[in-house]
Amino acid sequence: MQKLASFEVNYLQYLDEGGKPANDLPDFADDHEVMVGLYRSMQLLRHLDARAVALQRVGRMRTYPASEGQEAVGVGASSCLSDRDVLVPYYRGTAMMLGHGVQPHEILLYWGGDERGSDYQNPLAKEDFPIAVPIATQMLHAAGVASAIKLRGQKDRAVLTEIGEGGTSEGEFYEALNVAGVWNLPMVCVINNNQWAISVPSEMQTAAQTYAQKAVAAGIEGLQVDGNDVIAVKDAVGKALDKARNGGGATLIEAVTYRLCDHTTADDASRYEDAKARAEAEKKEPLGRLAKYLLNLGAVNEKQLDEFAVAAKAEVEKEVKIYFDILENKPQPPSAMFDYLYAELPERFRAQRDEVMRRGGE
Amino acid sequence: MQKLASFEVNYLQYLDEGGKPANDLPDFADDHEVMVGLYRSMQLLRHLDARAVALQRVGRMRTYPASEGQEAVGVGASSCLSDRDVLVPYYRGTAMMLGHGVQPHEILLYWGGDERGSDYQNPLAKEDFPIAVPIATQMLHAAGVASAIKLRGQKDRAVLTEIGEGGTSEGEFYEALNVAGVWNLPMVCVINNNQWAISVPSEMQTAAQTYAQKAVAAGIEGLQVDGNDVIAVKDAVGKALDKARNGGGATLIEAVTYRLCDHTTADDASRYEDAKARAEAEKKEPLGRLAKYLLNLGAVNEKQLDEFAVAAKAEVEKEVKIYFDILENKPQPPSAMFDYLYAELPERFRAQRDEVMRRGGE
Amino acid sequence: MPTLTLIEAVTLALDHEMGRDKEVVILGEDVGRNGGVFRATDGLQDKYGDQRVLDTPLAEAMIAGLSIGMATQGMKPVAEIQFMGFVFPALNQILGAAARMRNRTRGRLHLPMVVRMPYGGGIHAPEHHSESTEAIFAHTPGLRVVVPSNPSRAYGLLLAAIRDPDPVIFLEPKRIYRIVKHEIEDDGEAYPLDTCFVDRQGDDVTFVAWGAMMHETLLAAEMLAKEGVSAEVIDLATVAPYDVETIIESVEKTGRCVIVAEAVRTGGVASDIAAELAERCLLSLIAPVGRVTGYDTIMPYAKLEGRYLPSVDRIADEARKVMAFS
Amino acid sequence: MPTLTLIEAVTLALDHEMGRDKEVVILGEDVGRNGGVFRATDGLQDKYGDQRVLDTPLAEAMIAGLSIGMATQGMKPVAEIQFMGFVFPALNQILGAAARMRNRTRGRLHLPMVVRMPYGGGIHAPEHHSESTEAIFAHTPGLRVVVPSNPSRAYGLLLAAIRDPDPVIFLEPKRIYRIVKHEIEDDGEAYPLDTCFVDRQGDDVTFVAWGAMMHETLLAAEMLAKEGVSAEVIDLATVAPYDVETIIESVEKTGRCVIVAEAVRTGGVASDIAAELAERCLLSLIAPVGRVTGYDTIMPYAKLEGRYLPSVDRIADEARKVMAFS
Ligand SMILES: Cc1ncc(C[n+]2csc(CCOP(=O)(O)OP(=O)(O)O)c2C)c(N)n1
Ligand SMILES: Cc1ncc(C[n+]2csc(CCOP(=O)(O)OP(=O)(O)O)c2C)c(N)n1
Ligand SMILES: [Mg+2]
Ligand SMILES: [Mg+2]
Repeated sequence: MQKLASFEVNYLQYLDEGGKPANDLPDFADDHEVMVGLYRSMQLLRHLDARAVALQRVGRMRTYPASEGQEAVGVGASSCLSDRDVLVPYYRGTAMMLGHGVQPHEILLYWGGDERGSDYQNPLAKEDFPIAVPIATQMLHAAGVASAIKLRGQKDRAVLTEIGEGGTSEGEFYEALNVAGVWNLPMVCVINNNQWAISVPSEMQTAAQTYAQKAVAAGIEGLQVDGNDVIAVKDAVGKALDKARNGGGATLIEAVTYRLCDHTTADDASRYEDAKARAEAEKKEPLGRLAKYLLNLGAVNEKQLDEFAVAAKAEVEKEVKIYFDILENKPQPPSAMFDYLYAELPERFRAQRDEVMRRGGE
Repeated sequence: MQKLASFEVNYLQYLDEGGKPANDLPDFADDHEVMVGLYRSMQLLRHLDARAVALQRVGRMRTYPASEGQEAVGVGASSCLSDRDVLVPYYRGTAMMLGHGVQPHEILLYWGGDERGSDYQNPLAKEDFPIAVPIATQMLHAAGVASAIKLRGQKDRAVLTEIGEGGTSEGEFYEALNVAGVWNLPMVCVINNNQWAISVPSEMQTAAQTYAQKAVAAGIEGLQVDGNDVIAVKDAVGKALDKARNGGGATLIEAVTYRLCDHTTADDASRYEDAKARAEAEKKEPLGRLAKYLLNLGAVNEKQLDEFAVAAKAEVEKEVKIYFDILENKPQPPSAMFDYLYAELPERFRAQRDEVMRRGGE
Repeated sequence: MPTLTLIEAVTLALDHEMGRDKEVVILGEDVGRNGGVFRATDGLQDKYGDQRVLDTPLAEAMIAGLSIGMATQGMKPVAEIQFMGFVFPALNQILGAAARMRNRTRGRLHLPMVVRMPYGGGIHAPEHHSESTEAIFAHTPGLRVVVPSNPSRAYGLLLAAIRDPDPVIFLEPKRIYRIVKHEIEDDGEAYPLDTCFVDRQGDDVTFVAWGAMMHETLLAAEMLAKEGVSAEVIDLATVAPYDVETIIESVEKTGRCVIVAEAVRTGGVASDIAAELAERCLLSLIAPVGRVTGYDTIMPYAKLEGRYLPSVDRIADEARKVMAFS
Repeated sequence: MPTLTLIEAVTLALDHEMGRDKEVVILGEDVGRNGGVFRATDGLQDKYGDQRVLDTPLAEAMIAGLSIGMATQGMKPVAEIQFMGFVFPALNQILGAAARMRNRTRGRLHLPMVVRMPYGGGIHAPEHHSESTEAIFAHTPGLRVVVPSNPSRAYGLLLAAIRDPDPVIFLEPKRIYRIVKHEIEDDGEAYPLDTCFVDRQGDDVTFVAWGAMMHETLLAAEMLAKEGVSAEVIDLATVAPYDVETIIESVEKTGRCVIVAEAVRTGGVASDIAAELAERCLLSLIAPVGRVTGYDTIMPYAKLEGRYLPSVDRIADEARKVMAFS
């Protein structure tokens, strides 16, 4: 037997569980503004999630998937996006969406059952995809957007997409990575490995020791990072996006984290999750870790942290108000179900639209 | 960065292009009977293919996919099958099917447009799958059969399946490998890497340097072999099947060969294939290589080789006769299109069956 | 006799058949430890072990493809697709392979498999969780498509589906998973898969419905009764191949027919029934064949979902319309 | 003016539109170097380069998914699925994503994309190469489904499909790829996607067909003419959303209708047309609505394929039956 090829999968971590540098930090980690910004984004998300879950409990929100414990993944990754880049999120992509200009009340609208939640108003997100509920379908959309960028020879643009570790079992995940490899597409895929696909633990999802190594099948670079370490996530994704923008092709980044919440508000994780595993995971939680780092760095003091929390809550309340206002005072007319189906509604369906309108309110 | 995991892909070859041992040979390579048997199987296939293609040219066969140049892959692999194993072939799986008891006239019937070609009469093939035309679908069937074997705790049984290198781009390929890994299934998948997917060359199919490394994504073993070296194929597949039968799980084996023929009789490779590449590949052709080895080994002499050719032709003619006889003298009644749709034809379709019969001959 | 909801009846049928026949295995996403996101398989892994109730990796084509392979070995896989909106990746296996295996091998291999899926809208679920695309399967020879409309039928029809030697698509109307209860004796009695059920006798108009829509349809029939209109109500139950004879018999009596279905109007199973009537009942029909269906658009999200689904009012209105026709 | 076959007309339309609009790109298996297995894209890669005519890896979901991504960037992908029987892996993308993008983003993103596929039987191709599953797409709001029946329509309808701002499924009846030729001026004139074509005027019975079946249907009409039966023949052309008004107008005149389709009978588009007639034409119908379709079984392999496809005889017989009805 002769050795043909060999591959390595590396792991990147900058901050240990106690928030102490475990490695030489990248430059941005010293930039107080940047680091505080990341912290505040993570905090906003945590508050938004908590509020959305609370709204669901009182019947003012439908099924909602929180990101608790996984904030560093999406916040770190999306902080690397430029206004020319395109985001193709997965359904637990709140962090990335917020990071690319989607407004909290749009996210609430979507999960509240109103299509307008995907009609992003911020120009930053104008070309971004809406949430992909069918698992792994977004991977191919990302590859398609990346193909357009590549074919047009656009520089300085790349596509960022995300998927859960469970989603990597879907064939479309591999199809997208494979074409990203052979067409050398400007695309970065982050795997949010939060250890669970609803009730199915990671070890029942694949025999691969890492999800990062799934890149080997496509001949692209794969890397694992500590997904609770926002510095590692930002560093890896930032470099991968730069590589993509400069013709270097696609990268797969596995961010290892833990889902510190139910799968969605429709789930009850206590049915299948070991309380000890959860307790262990809580120790590695990203927000507290980053707070410790920031305090050590002297970028913030305890009082400021409290102020941030208050500000985040206020911001969320403001957005919740907008959400309520839209639902209550500006509901979609029933005919909306026909008005965006085609550029122009075919004659054939006109009568149905009329009927919907005629029948009026619920 | 810390190294998490590393992987190697190895290459196996026993006979070089001139039929000379390039490595310490496995025991069976000294067994004249075994080796001559392999040669004769490869030769039979080549004659059968040639005859089928000739039949197509005169309108007595429909689209037919020959295996020219790739005979060592399927012949070597299927020679490792026991009567307890299950074969799940792909559409260019003639070699494997013949190797597991499917009769040549059944293969002719199938490609001649008669469903009875998949009603294998040999008990050996009774549980085998029919040819899978939709690319990669067979991979999941193989995993399903392997699951049944595993769940029932059956020892000494495994599943062999095959796919083209182009087929590895389909998502179902990866889905099957992934579940084969995590469920530790008794399954061996051979990739016939014949360099072409119709007109698409391998380098446009994937950026992976080898197809064997696609196993890394599933956490299973992957290996590349010289697919024109029947000894290497048999050795690798034999060991992988043994491993599978003994609870060792799945293996992916890439057999590197070359399609020395059109994709099918409906194709014209000269539109896209470089004549030089073909000429190069012809030098590595498996049948001549094996003949040289057998002559060197003293297992056969030139005269015997000629006799084998005559015998193969005669065997093919006999089968062609059976094929003709069935088509001409025992055609399926038109109602056959209803008779195997359900265990019992639903009342609802009875009238349609009657109509088909009533309308009679073409 | 236990009093059970539709979903509990599903569980009971699964339990019964697993107990009776050791070849029956359950597989799907979250069906094991979690007992399914709707709890259809609750308790079964504890009872039968993780070699008979299998939590799979997340891949629907794989779930269907594995089932095919297992079924050729004589196992009886009962696969769950978590929501019907997620069956699309499995269509290649279901339409392209499962429906054809017996036919293509001239009976050498066959597939005693069931694919269960919660289906339909009305529970304010997120996007892609409310599909009613039974027409895709009904248009595929080689499959059976079955939809229970109440707990007893869920029990009897699911038993029949599992015992059937060919692939059955078993669609569970999730909106009525828990709205009525039936007393069900766990007697292992399967219902036939080749007849529909006449649930209400009437003389003026025939309603045909299935699944959750039976609920609204029966309410509409009651409402009409108060107006002096006597409606016959047929539960199609086996949506493919369906029992057209019972429908025709009824329409020959009533002269009027309204078909009620949640799916998109164009090309739905409702259209096929109407086509059969247009071919075989012309002289009996004294009014146009009405169809009350989901509109020809994408099921709206929660906020407008209620406007999309056929309501008791829409059904009754259509019946009034055909009654008024002359 | 060149005289072209249907497939040559497809090539001409692609060529025309690629020349006119640089956002048009072609992608699929073997479409580039090889010019497609039926040669639909022959010569286009040489002319427009391999950045506009893309040979993809072998994966249909990928082809559809890439097209969606590209289309949101304003490109106009024209994807080829090699045979309709291989579109199943792409249904998740086409039904689940492509059909819905405009709706789910309230118009923010839309998809000017076309998915072309050779479709239908009759060329003695292997298993899985003869499917006619247009009903699946026709049942999916948000899509258009177009089937040309001759070279001129292939040219004009394909131009329209490419220019349409929404996803269009363009099905090419491969059996008639090369059986007739039309003189076609390459004038870039698109045909409308919202009307059917009345190809033969008649008073006694209305035939509705599309694609390859137009061939047999017109022959049947001629045969019937000799028997004194005057048949009107309508080419549906845009199969979804289809122009029901023209059909109804015709049936109100003739009082009889026979719908001809190659697809499986149950749940086909033919059933939907019949259902519309049963609802809107009852008083005009003087005979049952006939359907001549593929049987409710899997398209047989080459040897029996001819027995499956609707023949001129079967079509004429059905017309005779409705003519004789009273
Ligand atoms: C194609 C498809 N199948 C099933 C589902 C139902 N479902 C929603 S989330 C989920 C688990 C996803 O797990 P993972 O990919 O790890 O992402 P996570 O939820 O952990 O972020 C499943 C099975 C779906 N949305 N789409
Ligand atoms: C799902 C599907 N897509 C497309 C095809 C058409 N097709 C038949 S063979 C082939 C190329 C296959 O190449 P490869 O997998 O390398 O196998 P080979 O023919 O070289 O043995 C294609 C595209 C098919 N049969 N199934
Ligand atoms: Mg997860
Ligand atoms: Mg190949």
